[in-house]
Amino acid sequence: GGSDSSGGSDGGNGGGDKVEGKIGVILPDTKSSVRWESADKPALEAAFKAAGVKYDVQNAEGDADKMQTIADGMITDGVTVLAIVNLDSDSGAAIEEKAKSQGVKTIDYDRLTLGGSADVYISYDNSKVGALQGEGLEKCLGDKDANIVYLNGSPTDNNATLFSQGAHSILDKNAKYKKVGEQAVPDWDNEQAVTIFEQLYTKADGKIDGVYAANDGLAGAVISILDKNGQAGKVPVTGQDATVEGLQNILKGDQCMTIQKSATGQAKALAETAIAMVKGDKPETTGTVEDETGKREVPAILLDPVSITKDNVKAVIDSGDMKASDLCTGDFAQLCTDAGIS
Amino acid sequence: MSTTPILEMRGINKSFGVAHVLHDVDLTIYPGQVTALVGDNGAGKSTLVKAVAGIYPIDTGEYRFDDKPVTVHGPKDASALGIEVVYQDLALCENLDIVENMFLGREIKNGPVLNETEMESKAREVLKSLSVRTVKSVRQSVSSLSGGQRQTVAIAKSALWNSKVVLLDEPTAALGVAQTRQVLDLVRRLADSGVGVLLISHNLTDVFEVADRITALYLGRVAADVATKDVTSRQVVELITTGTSTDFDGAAAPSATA
Amino acid sequence: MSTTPILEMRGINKSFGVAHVLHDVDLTIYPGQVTALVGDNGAGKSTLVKAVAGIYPIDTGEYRFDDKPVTVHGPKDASALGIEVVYQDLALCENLDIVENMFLGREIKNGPVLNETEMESKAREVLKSLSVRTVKSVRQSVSSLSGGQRQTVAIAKSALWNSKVVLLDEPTAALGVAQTRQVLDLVRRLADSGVGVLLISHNLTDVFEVADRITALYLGRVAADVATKDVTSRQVVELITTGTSTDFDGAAAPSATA
Amino acid sequence: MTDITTDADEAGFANDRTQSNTFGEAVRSYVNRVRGGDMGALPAVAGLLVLFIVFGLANDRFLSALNMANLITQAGAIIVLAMGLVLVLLLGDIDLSAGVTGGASASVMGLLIAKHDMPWGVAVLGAIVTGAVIGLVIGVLVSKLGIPSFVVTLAFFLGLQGLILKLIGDGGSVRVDQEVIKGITKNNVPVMWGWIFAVVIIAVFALLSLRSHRVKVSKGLQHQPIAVVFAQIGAVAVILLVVTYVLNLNRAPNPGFVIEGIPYVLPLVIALLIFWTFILSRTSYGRHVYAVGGNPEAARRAGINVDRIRVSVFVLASSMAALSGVIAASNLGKVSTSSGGSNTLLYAVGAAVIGGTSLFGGKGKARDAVIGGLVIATIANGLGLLDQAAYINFIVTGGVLLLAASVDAISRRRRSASGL
Amino acid sequence: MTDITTDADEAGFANDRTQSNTFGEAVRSYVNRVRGGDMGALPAVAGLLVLFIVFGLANDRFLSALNMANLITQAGAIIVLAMGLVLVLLLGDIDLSAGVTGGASASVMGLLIAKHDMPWGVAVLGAIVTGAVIGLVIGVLVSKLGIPSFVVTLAFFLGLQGLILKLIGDGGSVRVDQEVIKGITKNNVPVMWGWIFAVVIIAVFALLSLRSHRVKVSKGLQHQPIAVVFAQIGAVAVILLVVTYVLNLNRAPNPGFVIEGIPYVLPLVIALLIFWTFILSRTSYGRHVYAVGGNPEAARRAGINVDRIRVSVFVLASSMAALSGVIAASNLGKVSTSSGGSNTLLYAVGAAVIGGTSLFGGKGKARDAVIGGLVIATIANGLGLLDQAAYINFIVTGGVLLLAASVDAISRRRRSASGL
Ligand SMILES: Nc1ncnc2c1ncn2[C@@H]1O[C@H](COP(=O)(O)OP(=O)(O)OP(=O)(O)O)[C@@H](O)[C@H]1O
Ligand SMILES: Nc1ncnc2c1ncn2[C@@H]1O[C@H](COP(=O)(O)OP(=O)(O)OP(=O)(O)O)[C@@H](O)[C@H]1O
Ligand SMILES: [Mg+2]
Ligand SMILES: [Mg+2]
Repeated sequence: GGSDSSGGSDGGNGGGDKVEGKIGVILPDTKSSVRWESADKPALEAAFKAAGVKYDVQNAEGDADKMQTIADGMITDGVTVLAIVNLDSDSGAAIEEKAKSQGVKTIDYDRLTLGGSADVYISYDNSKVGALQGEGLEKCLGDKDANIVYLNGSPTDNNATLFSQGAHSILDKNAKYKKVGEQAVPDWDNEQAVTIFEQLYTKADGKIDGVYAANDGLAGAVISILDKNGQAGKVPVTGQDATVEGLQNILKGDQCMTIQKSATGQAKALAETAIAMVKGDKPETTGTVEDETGKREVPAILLDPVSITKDNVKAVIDSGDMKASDLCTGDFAQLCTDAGIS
Repeated sequence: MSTTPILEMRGINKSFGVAHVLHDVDLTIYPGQVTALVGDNGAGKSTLVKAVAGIYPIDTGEYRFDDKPVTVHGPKDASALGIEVVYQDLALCENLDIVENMFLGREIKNGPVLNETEMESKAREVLKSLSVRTVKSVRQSVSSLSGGQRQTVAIAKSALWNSKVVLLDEPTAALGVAQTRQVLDLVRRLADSGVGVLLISHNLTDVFEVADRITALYLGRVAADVATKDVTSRQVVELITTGTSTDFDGAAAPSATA
Repeated sequence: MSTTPILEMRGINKSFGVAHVLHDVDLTIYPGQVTALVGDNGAGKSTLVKAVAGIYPIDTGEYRFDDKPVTVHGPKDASALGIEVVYQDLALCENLDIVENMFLGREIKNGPVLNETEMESKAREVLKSLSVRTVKSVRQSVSSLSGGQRQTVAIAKSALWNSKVVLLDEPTAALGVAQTRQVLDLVRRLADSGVGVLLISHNLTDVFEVADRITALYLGRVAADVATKDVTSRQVVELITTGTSTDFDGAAAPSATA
Repeated sequence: MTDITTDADEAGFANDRTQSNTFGEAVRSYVNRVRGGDMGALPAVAGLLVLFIVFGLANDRFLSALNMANLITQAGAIIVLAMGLVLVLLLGDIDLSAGVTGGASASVMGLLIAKHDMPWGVAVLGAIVTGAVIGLVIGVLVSKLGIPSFVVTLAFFLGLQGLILKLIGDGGSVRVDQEVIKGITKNNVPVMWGWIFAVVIIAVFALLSLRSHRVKVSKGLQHQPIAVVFAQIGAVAVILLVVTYVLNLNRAPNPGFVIEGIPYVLPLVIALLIFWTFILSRTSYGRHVYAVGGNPEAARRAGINVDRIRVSVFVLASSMAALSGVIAASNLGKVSTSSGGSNTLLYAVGAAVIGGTSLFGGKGKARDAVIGGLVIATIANGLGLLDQAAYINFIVTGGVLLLAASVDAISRRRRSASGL
Repeated sequence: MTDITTDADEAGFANDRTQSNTFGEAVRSYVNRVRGGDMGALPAVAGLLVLFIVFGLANDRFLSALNMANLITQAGAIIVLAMGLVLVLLLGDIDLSAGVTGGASASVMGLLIAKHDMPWGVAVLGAIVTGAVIGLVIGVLVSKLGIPSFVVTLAFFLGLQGLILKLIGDGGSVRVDQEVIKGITKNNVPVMWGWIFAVVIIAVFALLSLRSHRVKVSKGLQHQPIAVVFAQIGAVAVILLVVTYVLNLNRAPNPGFVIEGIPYVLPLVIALLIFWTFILSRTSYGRHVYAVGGNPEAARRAGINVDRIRVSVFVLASSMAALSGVIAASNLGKVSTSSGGSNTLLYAVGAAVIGGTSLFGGKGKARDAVIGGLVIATIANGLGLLDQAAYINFIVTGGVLLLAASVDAISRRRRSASGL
C-alpha cells in the first residue's frame, strides 16, 4: 500500500514545509484493466512522494456507490484537489459537484465526466484508441477479404462503447471486411468471453479471419479458443492496455497488436497538474475538449495512445511501464531476445 | 339422536401417488353427538380427518354439510363452514407464542391494530379451563413447550370458537391424567351444546366413556359404524385389528354395508 | 431386585434461561427392572430423559453409570455407554426412508460400502415383531408415515441394538391397541433379559402392568420413588397432580427424601 | 415433601405471572435473560460499536460530524433495500433481483424526469409502481407455479439487467438532476425543524408507552415495571437528542461554507423503520408473515392464504427495492446501466442476516435491516478513510464482516447451549 | 364385510411386497408414479430437451458435433462447481465463495507453474489443497462459531477476491500454458480409446446391476423385475455409444485440421459423477450428510458428529471448487483477477437447484449438478450462436432459466397436490 507517506490524517495545515493541502485520487476498479492498481497507483504515489505532497489514492472497485463514499471520506479528510476516474459520467458529476460545493478542486483523470465540473481533464484520447485498434487489425489482415468478429467490452461501460465505435469507424469503411458476429462481454469477464467467442466461432463455422477484441484480457480468451481449433496465430486479434499477457501473445504471434496508454506518462501528467493546483497555480493544458452535456469546453491535457505490434514491443519496456523481467518469463525469454528486449 | 347429520362424507377415495389410502369411505357426524373414529395405526384416520378439513383434496366422493353438498377447497372453506380441527401433528408455529398461535388467522383487532390485551386475556381464560398448570407464561414461545403443553394449546385453540363441528385427532395422546379428564369433559360439553364432535383415539376406555357412535376403519375401509351401546370393547378391538368381528351382530351396523 | 443401579442421576438441576425446570432430581435405573417415570404435563420428564441422553447438558448434578461417575457430553457418549432412547418428539429424518432411519449413525457396512441388503432384512424383522401391518414398504420415506407408524419406527430403531439401558418417552402415545401390547411385551422382555428400562407414560394401567418401580415428578422435583407394589393407582394420580399423597405411607418411599 | 406445593400458583392459571415487579427485579431478570442468551439486538449493536471504536481509533476523522452525516447518507439505500429483504427472508425466500429491481425502477424514474418531463412525485411513483409490478410477477411465479424463489429471482436478476440496458442504452446513464430527489441525500432538515421533530417523536413515544402500560396494568396482563418504561423512554430521548445535536453542528470542512442539519434520508429511514415495525408486530398481516415463515403448513391450516401473503411480500419488498434505487440514484446523481448490480444484493442480504434475520424464515425484524445496514455501510465508510490498496480493502471488508457477524453468533451460541 | 381381510397380507410383515413382478407391471407402476408426481430427474431432463429443441430449431449449428463438444467443455467447470455446491446445499447451507475459491486456487496453480516451475501434478494438488484449506476455515467458522454460512462465505467471497488481486495483481493474469492442464478442455481422448472406455463402462455397469439384482432376489428384498434392469442397461449403452460416436466424428470446421474424440473433460465429469453418486448413496458418510441436512437434531441424537460432517462438506465443496477453477483456467488458458467472480456462483447454485437440489437441505443428488449445469451452459451456448444484442441476451437468459425451472416446478407441484 502507499499510505506510508500520506503523513497521517492529523497533519492538518500545520507541518508541511513544501506544499499545503492534499491530493486525493480515486481509481475506478480492478477488473476493467489492471493498470489502475499495477501502473497508475505506484506511478502516482512515486510522483507525489517526490513532490512532498500529501496524497490519498484509492480504488472504487467498480462500484459507483463506493466511489461516492470514498469521495466523501477524502473531502472529510481534508483533500483539496480531487482526481477521479469516473465509473460513468453522472456519478462522476455528482462527486465533482459535491466537491466543488465544499471548495475542493477536481480533475477528470482518463475519463471525461460529461456534465461535470472538473477543472482539468487528463487522458488519452479514447475514441482514438478504438480507431488505432481498427487500423492495427486492418494492417494485420492486409488487403484481402475478411470475416471479422467484434468482441466488445462490458455493455455497461461507456468506454467500451467508444472503443467499439472507434474500431467500426475504421473497419466499416473497408468494403472487403464483413462483420460475422459482434458481442459485448458482461463485466469484461474473461471466462464468459471464452464461451461467447467459441459460440461466435461455431456460428461462423470457423470462417473467421480477424477478431476485434477490446482489450488484452478478452484477446487472451479469444486466443484460447483459436488455439483449441488450431487457428492461433493464423487469425489476427487486437487488444489494448499492453499487459504482460497481451505483449506475450504478441511476441508469440498469437495477437497482432495492442494499445499502450502509458500509465506512467499519464500519471506523471496528473501528478504535475495536481501539484500545480495544490499550489494554487494554473495547470498547463494542451487544449480543450467539448462536454456536450455540460455545454462547456473543458481544459484538457490529451496524451496520445501508442499502437504496439511485434515490431515495437520494446517501446513498452523502454517507457518504464513494464519491467523486462515481468515480460520475459520462461519460454518468453527467447522471444524477448529475438525482439531485442533484454 | 338427531336424524339429520351435520356433516356427511360419502364414498371418499384418496390416494397418495400409488398408495390408495381411503377406499369408498363413508363418515357421518351428527350434531350433539360424539362420533369416535377408531382404527389401527395407518388405517387412514388422520387422512380422513384431513380430507374433511380440506387439507387434502379428495379424489372422488361426496362432501355434504348441513344436508347440502359443498365443496371444500382448503382449510379456510372448512373453517367457514364452522369446522374446527385439532390435528394429530398439531401444526403450531414454533416461532410464535401461545397467544399468537391460538388466534392465528383469526386475530382480534382494534381497527387495523391487533388487540393484544383482549387476545391475551381470552387465551388465559381458555387455558385455565384446561388445567394447564405448568406453563410459565402465555407469552412463551411454543418451541419451549413440552409435548403435552403443545397439545393443550392446540386443543385450546379449537375451543376458542363457536363451531358446528369439532374434529379431534388423538387429542389426549400426550396429555396427563388430569388434562385428559378436562378434555373428555370438554368433548362431552361440546356435544351437549349441540356441536357435532369427531374423536379419534386409541384409548377405548375413553371412547366408550364419551362416544355415542363408533366408526371403525380397517385398512382404509369402513369396517363398522355402530352405536356405542350396541358393541363391546372386545368387539371393537376385533374390528380394529382384523376388520371384522366373529360374533358381531351384523344388524347393528347398518351403515357398514351401505 | 438388583442392588447396584445401572444408571444413577443425583441432584440434577437444569434451567433454560430463566426457567428452572429440574430441581435436585434423583433418578435411579436398575438392571432387569422397569422404572416408570410419571408426572404431569410439563413436569420435566422429557427434560430429564434428554439430560440422561446427553442432549441437554446438565447444570449441576452427578451422572453415574454402572456405579462409576461418568460425564456425558452428547448423545454419542450416551450411546457408547449402551443407552438407547426413544424420544417423545421421535427425531426421525423425514427425508430418509425407514431402513435408513433405523440404522442412522450405526450403518452396517461391507468394507466402505453400505450393506443395504442386511440392513433391510434386519429392519423388516424387527418391524414384523412390532405388529406393523400397514406400512407399504420399508423403503418408504418417513414423511409419508402415519403418526403411529413413525412411533413404531422410532421404537424399532432402539430395539435393534443390544443395550444396557433403554429410555422410552411416551412410546405408546400414538400406538393402536395391538401395537401397544407389543411394545409393553417388548419392555417386559427387555427388562427380563437384564436391561434397565425407563418408561414414561401417562397411562397408569400400562405403568402398573409393566413397571417395577415408579418415580413421580412434580414441577421438576421428585415427589416419590417407590416400588409399584407399594402404591395404588389413586395414590400415584395424587402424586402426579398435587405432588403429595395424603394417605401415602412415607416409609414406602425411602429414596424420595434422599 | 410439603415444600413442593409452594411452587404451584394454584389460584390462577398456570404459573403465569402478570404482576409488576420492581425495577431492580426487572433489571436482574434482564441480566438473567442476557446471560441465558436472549439478547435481542444487543450483539449486533455490540458489533457495530466495536467497528466504531476500531475505525475511530484508526482515523480521527471517522467520528466527526461530517463523517457521521456521510455514513447516514451512504447507509440509506442499503438499509431500505435490506428492510424489504427482511420481509422476503421472513418467509424463508430470497430475492436475488432486489438490487437490479431498484436499478430498473430508478431508471424508469430517471427517464420519466429526463425524457418525459414528469414532476418528481409522478416519477417516484412510477419507480415504485415498476418495483411493485416486478414483485407481483416474481411473487406469482414463486407461489402459483412453485418455482424456488432462488431461481425465479436469479432469472429476474439477469432479465432486469437486460431491461436496464435496453432502457438506458449500452454504457449509458440517466442524469437525475431533480432538486427534490437529489435533496434526499444532499439536503438537510433545517436545524430548528430537526429539534422540533426530535422532541415530537420523543413525546409521542413516551405517550404511547405509558398508555400501553396503563392498559396492561388495568387488564391484569403481563407488563414491565413502570421504571423500565421510563428507562426506555429516557434512552430513546437521549439517543435522538444526541444524534440531532451532532447533525445540527456545522460540519463543512472548508470555512466559509455551512453544512448543518439532519440529512433528509434519516427521517425517511426512521419513518420506514417505524412503519415496518408497526406492520410486522402490530397488524395481523405481519403476524401472518411470521406464521407463514415459521410453519407454512400450520399457517395454511389456520386459514391463512399463504399464496397471497407470499405474493404481497414480494410486491412490498420490490417496492422497497424501488425506493432504495431512488435513494441510490439521489446519492449518485444518476442511474447507470450497472445500478443495483454487482454485490448490492449480497450486501443487503448480509445486512439483514447480520442484524439477526434468519435465512430460513420466521425470524427477523425491521430494525435488523437498520443495524446490519449500518454495519455494512460503516465498513465501507471506515475503510474509505484508511487509504489502502484495493486488495487490502477486499480482505479487510471480508474480515470485518466476519468479525461483526461472529460477535452475534457467539452470543447466540450461548443461547442455544442453554436450550432456548 | 369379508372382502376386507383379503387386502391384508397376513403372512409377512406389513404389506411390504418384495416379489418381482412382470415388466409390464413395472412399467405401469412407473407410469403411475410419474402420474403421481414422483418423477426423479425426468422434469429437469425434459427442460433440457426443450432447450435443445428450441435452440436446435433456432440455429442449425446448435446440434452439430462441434457445438456439442463446445457445450461439454463449456459446461465442465460449472458442473464441477455445482457438484461441490450440491454437498453444501444438502446441509441447508450455502457457499457464496465457491466461485472465487476456484479462482484463488487456480491462481495458486498458475503461479506454481509459471513462477515456481512446478510440474502440473504438484500445481493441481496445490490448487486443491488451497481449496481444501479455504473450505476448512469456512467449515470451522460455520460449525464451531455458528455464524450463518451466508455471512461467512460472503466474507470469503470478498476476502478471496482480495487474495486473488494480491496473488496475480501485477500483470493481471497468470498464463496457464501447461499442456496437460490446457489439455483437459483442449485435447481429446484418442478415438480408439473412446470406444474402449465406452464399452468397458457399459460392461461394468451391466455386471454390477445384474449382480445387485441377483443378491436382492436371493435375499428376498425389494427389487425391480429383471426386464427393467435390462432396459436400464440398454438405455445406458445407447446413450454412451451415441455420445461416443458423435464426439468421435471429425468436427473441425476448417479443412486440413482434425478435431475428433471425446474432450478429456467429459470422462473427468463422468468419473466425478460416479464418485459422488457412490459417496452419497452407498457410504455411511453420504447417508450422514443427508441426515444432517434433513434433520440436524435427529442426526445428532443418532450419534452423528454434525460439526465434523459440516466441516468436511465445506472442505470437499471447496476442493471441488478448486478443481472447477482448474478446469475454467484450462478453458481460458489463464487465470485472471476476475476468475470465478461475477455471477459464476449464482449460476452454479442455480444449476444445482434447477437439477432438483433443495436450498433447504436434505434433498439433492450429484446428477442434479450435471443436468442443471448442462441447462445453464446450454443457455449460454445456444444464445451465443444467435448473436444478439447484450440486453437481449440478458433478458433471454433470464426467461429461458425460468422456463427450464418451471417445467420442473409444475411437475413437482402435481406431486405436492397428491400429497407426496
Ligand atoms: N403423504 C403420504 N404419502 C404416502 N402415503 C401416506 C401419506 N400420508 C399417509 N400415508 C399412508 O396412508 C396410510 C394412512 O395414514 P394415516 O395418517 O391416515 O393413518 P392413521 O389412521 O391416522 O394412523 P395413526 O393411528 O398411526 O395416526 C398410512 O399407511 C400411511 O403410510
Ligand atoms: N427449551 C426450553 N426452553 C424453555 N422452557 C422449556 C424448554 N423445554 C422445556 N421447557 C419447559 O420445561 C418444562 C418441562 O418440560 P418437559 O418437556 O420436560 O415436560 P414433560 O414432563 O415431558 O411433559 P409432557 O408430559 O407434556 O411431555 C415445561 O414447563 C416446559 O415449558
Ligand atoms: Mg393418525
Ligand atoms: Mg415429555
